[in-house]
Amino acid sequence: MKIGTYEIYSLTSAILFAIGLGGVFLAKHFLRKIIATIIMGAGVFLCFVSFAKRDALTFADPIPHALVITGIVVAVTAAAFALSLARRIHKLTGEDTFGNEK
Amino acid sequence: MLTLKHFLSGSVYDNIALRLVVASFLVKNVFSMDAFFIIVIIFLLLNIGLGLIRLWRGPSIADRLLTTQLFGTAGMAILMVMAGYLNDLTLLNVVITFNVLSIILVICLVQVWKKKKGEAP
Amino acid sequence: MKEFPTSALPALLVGLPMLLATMSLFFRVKGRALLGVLGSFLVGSLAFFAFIEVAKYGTIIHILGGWEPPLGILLRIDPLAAVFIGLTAIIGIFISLYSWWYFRARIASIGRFPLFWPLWFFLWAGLNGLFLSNDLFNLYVTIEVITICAVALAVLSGEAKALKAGLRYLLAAIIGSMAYLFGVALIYGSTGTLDLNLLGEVLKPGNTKTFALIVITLGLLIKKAAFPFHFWLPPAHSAALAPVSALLSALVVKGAFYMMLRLWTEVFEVSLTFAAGQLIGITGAAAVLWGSWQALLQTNFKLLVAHSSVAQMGYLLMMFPLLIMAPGQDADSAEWLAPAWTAGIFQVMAHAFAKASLFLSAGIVVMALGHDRIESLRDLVAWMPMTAMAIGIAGVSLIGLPPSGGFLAKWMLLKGVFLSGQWWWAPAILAGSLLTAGYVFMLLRLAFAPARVKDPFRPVPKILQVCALLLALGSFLIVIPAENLIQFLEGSKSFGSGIESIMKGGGYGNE
Amino acid sequence: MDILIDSLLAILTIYLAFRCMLAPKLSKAVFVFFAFGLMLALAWIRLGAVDVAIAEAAIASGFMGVLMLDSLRDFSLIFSKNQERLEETASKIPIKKDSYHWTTALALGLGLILFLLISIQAIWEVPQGGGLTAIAEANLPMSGVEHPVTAVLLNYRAYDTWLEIGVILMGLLAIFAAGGLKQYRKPGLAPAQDPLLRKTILIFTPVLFLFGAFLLYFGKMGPGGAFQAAVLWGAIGILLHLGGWTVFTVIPRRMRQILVTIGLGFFMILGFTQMATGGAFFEYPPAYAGFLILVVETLAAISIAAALTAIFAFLTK
Amino acid sequence: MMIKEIFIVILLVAGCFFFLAGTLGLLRFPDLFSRLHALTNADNLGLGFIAAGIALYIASPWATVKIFFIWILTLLSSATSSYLIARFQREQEKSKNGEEE
Repeated sequence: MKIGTYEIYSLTSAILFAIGLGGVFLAKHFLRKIIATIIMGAGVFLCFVSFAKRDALTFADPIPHALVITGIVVAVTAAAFALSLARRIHKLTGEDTFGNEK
Repeated sequence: MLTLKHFLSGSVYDNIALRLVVASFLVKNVFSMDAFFIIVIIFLLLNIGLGLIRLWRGPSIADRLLTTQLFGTAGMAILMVMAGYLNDLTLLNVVITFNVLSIILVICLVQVWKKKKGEAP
Repeated sequence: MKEFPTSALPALLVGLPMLLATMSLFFRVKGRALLGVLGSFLVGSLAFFAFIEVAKYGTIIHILGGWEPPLGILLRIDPLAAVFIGLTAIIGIFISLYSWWYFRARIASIGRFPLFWPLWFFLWAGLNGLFLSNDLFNLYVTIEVITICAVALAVLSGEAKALKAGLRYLLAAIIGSMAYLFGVALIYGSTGTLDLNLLGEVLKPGNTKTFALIVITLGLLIKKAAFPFHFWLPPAHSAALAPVSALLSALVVKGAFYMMLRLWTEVFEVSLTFAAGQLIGITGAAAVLWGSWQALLQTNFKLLVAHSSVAQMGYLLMMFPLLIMAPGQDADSAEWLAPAWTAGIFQVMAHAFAKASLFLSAGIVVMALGHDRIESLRDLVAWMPMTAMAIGIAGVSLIGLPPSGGFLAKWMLLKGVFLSGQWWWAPAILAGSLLTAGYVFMLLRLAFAPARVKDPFRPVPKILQVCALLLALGSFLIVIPAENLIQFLEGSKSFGSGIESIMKGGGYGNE
Repeated sequence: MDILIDSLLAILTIYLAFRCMLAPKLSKAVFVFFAFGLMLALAWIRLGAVDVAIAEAAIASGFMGVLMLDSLRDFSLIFSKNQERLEETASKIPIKKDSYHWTTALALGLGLILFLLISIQAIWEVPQGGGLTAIAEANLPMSGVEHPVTAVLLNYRAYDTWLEIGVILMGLLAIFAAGGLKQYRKPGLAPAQDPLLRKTILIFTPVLFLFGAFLLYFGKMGPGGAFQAAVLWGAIGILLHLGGWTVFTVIPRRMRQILVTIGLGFFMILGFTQMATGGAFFEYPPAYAGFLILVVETLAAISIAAALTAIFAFLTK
Repeated sequence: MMIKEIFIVILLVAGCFFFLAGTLGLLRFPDLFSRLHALTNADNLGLGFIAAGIALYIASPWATVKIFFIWILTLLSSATSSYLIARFQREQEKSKNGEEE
């Protein structure tokens, strides 16, 4: 079993995804849930790019890089929207968690 | 003890020349620039790890922000060393990106967090 | 892909709504509404035209940028996609018309509804993009477009309740799309392509593929509010404005279902086991029972309808176990595949029409009464006979009484269930219908009951009621061209195809 | 030896993500998140993804950082119920700790660990797919640019990029929808009193602009491009807003609309024009491909920058 | 070649030393202002040394210009930011809202 850059980062990506997933479900505060989604996204993107590193010929596979840039933009937009919703809720009701409704 | 005799006989030169040869052998074959760069990078990463303690302790928001400034600077240093290590000049663009944006968090803190009581949000 | 005719239609189907949405930003409130209604007819006629072209030539493709897959992206409109696009267009036109009058009636109270039009057209572009897409990553981008627009529309009322529901919806959707993207990453890593057609050929069974299938399916199940993940749907759909609820319930959740159908039948065929199908079926059955039961307990009209959505989406999931052959069965000779597919497609259409109609009717009720408590529906027949009729007709279709589209769907599902020998789904289907009948008749009983205290009904524009009624009728009218529609759908590669279980013949791993 | 850096970086990244989720105080979580962003940028470099690293650096320490810091401030205030008025600075009030009954936590934790193990096994066994490097490289001369990532973003998969530019516009509209448009017209932050602060902002504005323009142009042959430039240009708007120059609210409405939509609109119109002349959507005539891509990138960067500024300007109200 | 490498090594080691000094200062000093002082000075010096070393190693005029630019910019931004942070902290302490949480 060879351990190289690809192996390390692909394992990291799985762990980050799991941490983010756990965070979204377990964290209560809105802001932390949103951060958790970003961490989840980071895991996914790391997974993509580590494959690009593995399959590199003369240069690393550009497709995952491009996909990840697109993905980061989309994820950040979604996160910004979620932040705005959370802040608006906080402003209107003073709540910063979903409470016991879930 | 060195005396004139030694100098005249030339043995000391031999000795120094030998030392130089040994040193250059070591530099060429045992010491490599890449390994040195890696050590520097790891050192700086550990530096960041040490800084985390302050991030954790706080106590004020300004302390935490200061620590992130340290991270930014150390990150830039790491990126520069990596640019040397990987021989990739485009990494300098990443450094500049960090660089020009490092101030924005501070200004944000100063401007947003200073809103006083009673001021409309 | 060379053998299919190329046309600009697929690109226009995404581009036109996008253009209209961008253009509408430059208009003020009234101009936007006008542009919206006209634009909906424009997009609708384009969709109709695409439908005809597909009927004539079969699958039509568009190679974006002239770059063939796997490097580039390909848009493909096959009969299945055409049906979904057509459905979106019909319901979109009615909802646009409804919204025009709805917002005109409410414009004085709150001033941020102008955002409805651009967001709705962006949503339309996203939906069309999803139905046309033939690329795993592009599907991710389109579902994100749909998610952001859908949540934005859901929080349009700006009330705290809607915002909270919207945030929960958004977070659930982000989890779903991230899980989906994780699967996409693994698939790209193991095959080096994202194109669905190519993937169907090169994807080898193995642990990676199974895991990718699991995360993708889980992500999509979260997005389409399948049973254990349905928590976000009822609050989000019930707290939104009426036309938005209709859009979310009728079209948005169908997007994830369409994706799942596509991916299961075209990409993951060789990774699926019989048990996987059964598991999906169980979640579907649970959704049917739980959703219907919850709907029966609700005291608010919109919440009732939203819970009913959970249940009706469950029926769609019950189609999946039928598609997967049990060990020893042969997909080529399985006669229950056609009924199962018919059931799925007609359930989508019937539910879209009926649910849109119900939510629009709920909007009318809210507009007339100021609230949507069910006991206030008393004497609805006398006050708003058309709305009462719309609720009745849509409800009948939801129950599945003949000759509605819902009946056709459920009948075909039952037929498929018995033909395949998986009789254990039948009780769930029937119980779901009974429970649905329970809440629909509860509504109708109240509508016909004489009012104890006369609640002041405010007058509601007739055209709103007409829209709701026409949509309700739509859920019946789809039965008329059923034969032709099935014939048309058979031109699609995936329609009527089954998935052979990998248990058969020692599995594909040896190949 | 490389493996030492990689494993240290990976451990730090995971540790930071973990601490971020478990930090008892929200402010810790946010700052740990910033550090996480830095580590991630370093990880991108290690993986050879310089474009992604620039994007991550720009986002983590630029856009997202500012939004997070701003939101952190918001969440540590208390607003009276149903009133958009600030009651008091609630820095003394502890933020509720996330606590769960131990059975729930155990079950969820075990589930997560199981999921993690399965996913690690799946990732470990991902067969060599080969990727698309060879095809991307072979078609590079026809794409109009020399940098493969830019070629993918703006040519091979231009459709995705177009939708992505649209997503940012939709995000802006969505944030308007969430907040209510009326708020937009309120005055912004107080103008900066400190002369040094004003000077700094004014010095950094041209620097950001020039470096953004450089990245935009450099995207043709190396890491950089529209999105990275857009975040830098967006940072100009954010900085100016922080200093009290509410640029985005001052410029006329029509201008705002044009700024925000021009990237999406031009890209789309270009595509339609190509279709009208018999090409495919987003197909560039080969002779002008390089030039057209540069124009599209510039306009997209302007739009994205304007949208990011608007998002920030709107959120800090 | 060798002389150059020795110089690079010396410069980088010096840079690392200053970074360590800065971090230790950040950890050990009692209040924000002294931490600010220690960190900003030491880090800038450290970055300067490392930048010089790398510029020497890369030895391309364009890169040298860039690195110099980076360093100047860092000096500028860290000077400003330390001033801003210090002033912010003083104001916070004045208005007794300083202690967070």
